[in-house]
Amino acid sequence: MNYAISKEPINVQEVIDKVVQREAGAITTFIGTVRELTHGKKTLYLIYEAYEPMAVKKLEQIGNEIKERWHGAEVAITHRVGKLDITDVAVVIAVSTPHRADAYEANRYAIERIKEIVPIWKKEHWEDGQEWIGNQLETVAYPKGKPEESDLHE
Amino acid sequence: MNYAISKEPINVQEVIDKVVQREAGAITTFIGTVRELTHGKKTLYLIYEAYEPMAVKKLEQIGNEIKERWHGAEVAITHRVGKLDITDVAVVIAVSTPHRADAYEANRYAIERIKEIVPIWKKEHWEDGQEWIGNQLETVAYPKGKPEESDLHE
Amino acid sequence: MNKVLFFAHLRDAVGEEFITIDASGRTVADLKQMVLEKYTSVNLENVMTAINEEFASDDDMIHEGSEIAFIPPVSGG
Amino acid sequence: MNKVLFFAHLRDAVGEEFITIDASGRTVADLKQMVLEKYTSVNLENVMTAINEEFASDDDMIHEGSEIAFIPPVSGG
Repeated sequence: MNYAISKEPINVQEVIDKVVQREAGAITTFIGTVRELTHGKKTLYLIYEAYEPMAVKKLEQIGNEIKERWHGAEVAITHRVGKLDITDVAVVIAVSTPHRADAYEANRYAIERIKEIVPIWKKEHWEDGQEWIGNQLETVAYPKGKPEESDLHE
Repeated sequence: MNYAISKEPINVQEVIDKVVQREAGAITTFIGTVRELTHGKKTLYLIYEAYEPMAVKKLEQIGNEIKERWHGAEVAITHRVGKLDITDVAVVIAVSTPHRADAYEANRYAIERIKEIVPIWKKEHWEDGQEWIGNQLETVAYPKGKPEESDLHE
Repeated sequence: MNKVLFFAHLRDAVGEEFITIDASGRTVADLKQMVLEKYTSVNLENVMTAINEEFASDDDMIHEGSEIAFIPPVSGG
Repeated sequence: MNKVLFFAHLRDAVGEEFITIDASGRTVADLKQMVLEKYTSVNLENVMTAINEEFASDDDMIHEGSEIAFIPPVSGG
């Protein structure tokens, strides 16, 4: 399956292998890794939790949205859950397309959509506490009935 | 070394490993693969040739340009030479940055620059002939004293 | 009966991964009210709802056997 | 003496990966002329030149021992 939630470390090459095609001249991957510093605060580790069956469905929906928008695209996405240390891989998105511009754009689209609609949450653990990320964003609202993109990675 | 020309198949994970850093939240990779069809013509295989020491220097120059433009970026690029079959990997570009938008933009910059300034050439082999790509572009000129981007991958 | 799932900060507040409750014939808004009355420390502001793994609106009807999930703002990726 | 390298279609036309020639004290433009006279099937249109692995202009001077390379439009990636 091209869309998966994984309790084990993600093998990047395995995700890439799912999108290899003779018609593709370009494969892009996005690898989300656990960063030590966010807004100057030192992260010790993260816990990712998912509503797994719905998360897989939503990853597949994103893949289908991409195939509709970018001709000839193939998509594979694996998201990790559980405890992740600094530099561990949280998500791998692989997109192959005949032409390279599409591979970048479609891949970028995938990560933005993941941050909007895929039911996965991370709890940051710092030296002085812990918090589920997303819930402290008091400015967040769902005017369109969907989660807005968190800007915490930006 | 983060910039290399390789006669052997490229190990994507090895290129990625070169840019892993605790400050990075995002790693993008671009994997250029040999596509079967270009403008409707069926490629059998390609030969890549490089002016190797200069190519490595130019890859390093591109990496340095990226580090100047995108704060905190790490870059690694490996380009294959020799005979490549359909779906074989010709080039792997890995870029890590603290924030994901930069990782996409800097990676895209790298592939565009490779197509401008890195002395590597490919010879396409079809059923009915072969040709060094780049030389048949009669519209190509170097008004700025540099090769213009070939649009053959686009 | 309906299985109602909680995630992230909601799970911490409720103290359960899920509860079983009869919400059939009621709307999502009704169910939210029931949960808020039962768990006074729960905050459902900005929380989305899914019925059978699809996003639903406050006025969507809940049917017998449907699985409900409360979805706080997501933070994957 | 100077080593002069050829790549891609130039290598096919010249039939050699490189030649050794004395071009010191001459410009890149002078060397191009010498090559064109020696190899009549060579086409240096749109071909860049590198001196010691750096792009050079037609009026750059070639020094003793410098390595020259003729760089057709590149097609890597």
